[in-house]
Amino acid sequence: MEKLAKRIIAIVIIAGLGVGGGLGAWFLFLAPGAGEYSWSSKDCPGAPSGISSDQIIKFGITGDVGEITGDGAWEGCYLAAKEINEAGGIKINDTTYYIGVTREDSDEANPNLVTSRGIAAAERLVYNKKVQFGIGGFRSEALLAYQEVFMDNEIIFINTGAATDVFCENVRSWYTRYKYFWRSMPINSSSLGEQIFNYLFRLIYVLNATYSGEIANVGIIYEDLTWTEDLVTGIEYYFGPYGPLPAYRNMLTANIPYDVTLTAADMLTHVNTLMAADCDIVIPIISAQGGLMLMQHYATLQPNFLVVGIDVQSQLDTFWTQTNGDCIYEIQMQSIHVTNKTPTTIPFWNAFRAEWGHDPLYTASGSYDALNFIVWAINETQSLQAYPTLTQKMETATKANILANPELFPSSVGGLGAYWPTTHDLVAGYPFGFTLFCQWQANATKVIMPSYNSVYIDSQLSNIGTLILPPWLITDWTT
Amino acid sequence: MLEIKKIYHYYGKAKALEEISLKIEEKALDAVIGPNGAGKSTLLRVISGLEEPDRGKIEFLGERIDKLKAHKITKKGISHCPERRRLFFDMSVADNLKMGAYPVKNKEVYKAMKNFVYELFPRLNERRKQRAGTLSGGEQQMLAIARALMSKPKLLLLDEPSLGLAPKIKKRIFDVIEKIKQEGTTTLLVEQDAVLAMDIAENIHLLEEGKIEMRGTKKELEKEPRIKQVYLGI
Amino acid sequence: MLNLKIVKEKMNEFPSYLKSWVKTFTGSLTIFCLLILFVMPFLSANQSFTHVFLRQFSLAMIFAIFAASWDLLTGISGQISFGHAIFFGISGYICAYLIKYQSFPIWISIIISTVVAVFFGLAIGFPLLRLKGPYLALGTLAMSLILLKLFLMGSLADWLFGSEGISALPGLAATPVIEYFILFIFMILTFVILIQISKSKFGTILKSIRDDEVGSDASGINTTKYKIYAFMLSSFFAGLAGGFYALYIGAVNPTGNFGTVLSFFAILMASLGGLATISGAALGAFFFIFLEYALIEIGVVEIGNLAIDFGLYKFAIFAVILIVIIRFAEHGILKPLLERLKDLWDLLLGR
Amino acid sequence: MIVDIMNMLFNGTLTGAVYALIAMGYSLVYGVGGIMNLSHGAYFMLTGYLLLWMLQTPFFIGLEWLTVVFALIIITVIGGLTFLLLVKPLQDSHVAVVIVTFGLAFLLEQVVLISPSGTEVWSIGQLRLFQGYTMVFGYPIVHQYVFLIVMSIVIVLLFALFINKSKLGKSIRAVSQDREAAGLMGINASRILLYTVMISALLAGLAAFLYLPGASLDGPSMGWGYLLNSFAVVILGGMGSLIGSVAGAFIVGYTISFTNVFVPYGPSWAHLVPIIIIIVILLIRPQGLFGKKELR
Repeated sequence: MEKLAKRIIAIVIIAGLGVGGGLGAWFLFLAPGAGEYSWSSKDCPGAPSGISSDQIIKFGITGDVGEITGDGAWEGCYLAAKEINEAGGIKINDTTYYIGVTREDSDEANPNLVTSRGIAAAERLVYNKKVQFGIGGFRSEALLAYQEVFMDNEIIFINTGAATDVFCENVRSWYTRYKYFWRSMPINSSSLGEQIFNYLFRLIYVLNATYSGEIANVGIIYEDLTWTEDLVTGIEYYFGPYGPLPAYRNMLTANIPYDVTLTAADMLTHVNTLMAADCDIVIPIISAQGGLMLMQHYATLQPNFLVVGIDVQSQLDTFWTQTNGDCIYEIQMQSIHVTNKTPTTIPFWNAFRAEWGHDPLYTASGSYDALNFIVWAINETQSLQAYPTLTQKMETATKANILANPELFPSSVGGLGAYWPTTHDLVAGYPFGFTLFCQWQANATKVIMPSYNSVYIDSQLSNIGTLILPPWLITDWTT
Repeated sequence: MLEIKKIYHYYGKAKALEEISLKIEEKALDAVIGPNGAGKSTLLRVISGLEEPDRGKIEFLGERIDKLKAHKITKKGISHCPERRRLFFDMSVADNLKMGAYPVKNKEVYKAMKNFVYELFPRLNERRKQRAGTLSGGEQQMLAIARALMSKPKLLLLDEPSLGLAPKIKKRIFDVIEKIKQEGTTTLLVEQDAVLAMDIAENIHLLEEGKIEMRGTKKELEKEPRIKQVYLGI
Repeated sequence: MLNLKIVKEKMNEFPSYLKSWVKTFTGSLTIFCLLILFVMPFLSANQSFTHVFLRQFSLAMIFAIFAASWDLLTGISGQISFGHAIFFGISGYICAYLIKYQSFPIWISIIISTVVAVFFGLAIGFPLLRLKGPYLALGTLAMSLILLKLFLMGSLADWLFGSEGISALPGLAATPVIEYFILFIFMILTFVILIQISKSKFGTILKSIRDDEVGSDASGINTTKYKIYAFMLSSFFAGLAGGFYALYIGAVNPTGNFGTVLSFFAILMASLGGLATISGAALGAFFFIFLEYALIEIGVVEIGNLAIDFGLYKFAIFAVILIVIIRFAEHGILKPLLERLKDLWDLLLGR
Repeated sequence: MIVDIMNMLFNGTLTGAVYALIAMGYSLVYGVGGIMNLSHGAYFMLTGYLLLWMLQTPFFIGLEWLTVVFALIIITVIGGLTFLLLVKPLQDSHVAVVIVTFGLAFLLEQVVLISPSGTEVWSIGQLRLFQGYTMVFGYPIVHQYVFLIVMSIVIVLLFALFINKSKLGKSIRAVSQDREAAGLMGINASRILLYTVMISALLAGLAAFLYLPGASLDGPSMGWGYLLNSFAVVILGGMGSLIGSVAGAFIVGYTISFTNVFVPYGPSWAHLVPIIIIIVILLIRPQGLFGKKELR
């Protein structure tokens, strides 16, 4: 009897497992629409409820969920979609469409990068959620892998995070495959180098005029990674002994490439090396924790140099609290700040703050511009066809065309949004995509530094401050 | 005092002890003799809790101890001086003794025991500060016994105290064991050197292939022809 | 050395061996699982199924090969490696380099890169195998970190392609289904070979080295030689997996192919399944990949006012599951799982 | 030149002082229990974040020093729980201990990562005891770091005293030399191991408290780097040897700072140095400088 009961239980369990497995498999793969993402109005911020999935123009955002860069890309897209939907959506051939945004976690900001996660994220967007456009990307090596998924499926993808030149070089060298790839935010590495040099050249000129030639030596400290390589080569050339400007006798006296895993003790060594090398200006090219360490030691040691360069972490508005104010006097480069770079910059800034409660990161403004750029092309062409219609339309957003008829093109927030038709890269240099140099000043304020009429026309920007030199530096330079 | 009832122990599938029963009276000196690999050390390890018996019962002062961990058993008053001495070689002689007295909380008792031990082994007193690893073999054995005594045990388990020692030193060690017995400490001695063991022990147990084959006093066992032949070499 | 007669005999014996194996519980269960895997691609033509779900299964198969190769080295022969990504990464890089810059066909590149991985196994195994236990683990970990840091360095980018690595590689096959079957075949081959090796005399020698190295040495086994064989064999399959992974991703880069996290993937998958079982590696790999997939799929779950984002917390959940499994099933889930299933099956048959 | 030498010496001492504290506990645990505790680096990281979280809590405004006490207590308890819940039941299997402690370190990293301040780098400079610097031979010596070095030496000495003189210390040594014999003396080896793991977590926590206010919280994954360098230190000095880990820490520290200062392109190679040390020492002298042969 007992045996029979046990047997029945066994049959029930095995049957249960079998039926459960079968049902699970059926639901996962075979049921109508299984695995398909059903788009609804909850994916379209600001759109009226009850719209059908066909009415949605689907945007997929790749990025690292929970990390500042990935969240930035998402927040920018979300805001752009919300604004467009609230304004009534897009009319294509008398049908109203709304913008749907969705995101997948590519885990690319993880120091222990697992490339397959980025691939999986892109595949889920493309095959599962059937997105029509892609926006995002941050880590070059991850994006290099998963951009192929979008290219395979002929989906327009706009990169808003990775600065490496190689992406847009692909478009030039293999147009048939990579014509769907664009970059809307970080200015590419080469142009960044150019802008740093331009700014520094003017800054040194002006400072030398005030302090009678005190500024002679330059040092650079940078992460020994591929993205810094081109920048460093440029700086080494311009400030090296065979540079084009020996008249200003700027010398590169310290050149410190470091391993990104450095500790504060290592950074202390480097700061002391920079001091020993008698640097007057130090150019950091840093994306990770090195910037915080540099500024901590800078505040403690009060060395006789000014920090001017790229420090990605210090672009965050929270950097002041993160460093306990140690970042004071740092001049660093950033793409966007609350200033009228273009007429839409300040409204965007305010809308973003209202929506998310913090300042936008560069990936946010880039993805905002990217989405608006695509929507503009859709509106203009009344089509959703990626190639040739949309691509060719977007390729008309060139420098010359925009300067001739600015009103015909979408208004970007990070500078006039012009693109090189051959590389699909952002055109850099005033008034197009250009970088701002900001200084952290007392009481957690970050102001834009004057560029001395070289990089951008100061008088047209609001929020321009004056350069404040650290007191110890003034003492040193005047005596 | 100690009562072992039908203990079985296996290493994996290999049998080490089979149905061992043993009774040790208070203030007695018992010896277990037998050839190499007969299970003598395993028996002591089972008593002191280093191995848990697979079956059977061990009672000490009327209390079951076979499920207890080694450190608990030590605190109950059984001190095991293990095979190959197992000293703390990096520590000084004095520190080794201090570790031996780990369960002793009373400072007076500790001092008394220290004096007692130093009296027993004057050599150790001379080498108090020396590292245990640098002592000679005989001195190390003395230290091992001394360390086992430090916790003022009710029952002392001695495993092969004569192993690897010169005959002269062996003799000295056994003199001490006798002295300890006279002081009133119950002792269970495991020894390969049957001649020496039978000289001092009251009851002798012969352990072969995990079983107790014979037991009795020296006089009784001396009559057995097998003992004579194999263990005493007469 | 190769006795053809014996081989022939073995070949003749094989069908009957297979027959009796299939009749055993594990045999029939294995065949059942393989059948499910085989029919999987035909279940649905849905894009989200073939391009997302099947691809995850392909990934699990690559990792199964990788984890099994680790299990051979650590589980069977007891040589703990924490740097298995060395072989995985070097093979991936060689494969990518040959395809991208030397225009080699895919299959020739995979063969060459696997051979190179074996040479790496030899070159690294030879000096490191003098070490034992945790020291060997640290040695291999250090080796993999050295390679990782060298490949990352911007100043060496001209030779080692820098932090961005090599990208835009062709896929392993034209469609995910073909890719799935290629990997399926290779996974079965790998597991058949590795399980046979672990059961053979060679495997027994490796196990004896694992259990008692001094004893094996004393009984006349040249332990160093066998340990190096194990290293080379293991690096062969790790290299194979590395080559496939490079083509699966379509790109290689230092962190993604040499990262310590990959070595730990192999360790986790193999020990989740069960050390020294080989087939546990497959179970672990599928469990691991499927769990991640499921957590992302579940996404945000709202319980009352509380919204739990499983996608966001997936790694924390992962860590907890890992800790719990290792804590309560030290020897992996394969064996207890099989036992439970067998008990159930026996009950059903009334045994 | 003299400035360069000062730079190398001071920073080497600084790095050495930090690693001495971290590696000492790590080495002790390995020596006493044969336990490879991969979550040791995570203790260091977590202490930093505990301090940060408490400093961000309004309750602790004006009570900054209390945060240190709480953080150290919490980390010691976490160390104890690690042993009791995870390590002790698995002690017989090296691989299982390694994986389970790896899992714990990974979990702690993830917990920090999903916390509100987990994705950014942070300074906890509020906890700096000393401000400013003094010029010595044209080299600025930062007071906070002098404090760290002095405290580290004091802690190392106190710790040596504790291990050599106190009863608990002696029983720790006894267990590390012969676990079974220690059991026969009535020493509860697994309780001693518990204390050892707690002490090691406390030492990692102390290192974090002394060092991080003058450095920074580099993100939740920062623990791995410190763990790796402690490996180098411990292997160099010999597993389980306390003098070894202190000496190893300073050797690694000076090697890193020498590479940083005097080798061209050194800064990008500096952190390869400890790893190369691991390999070289393992191949030449696996037992380390101060290790014993039988430890292998």
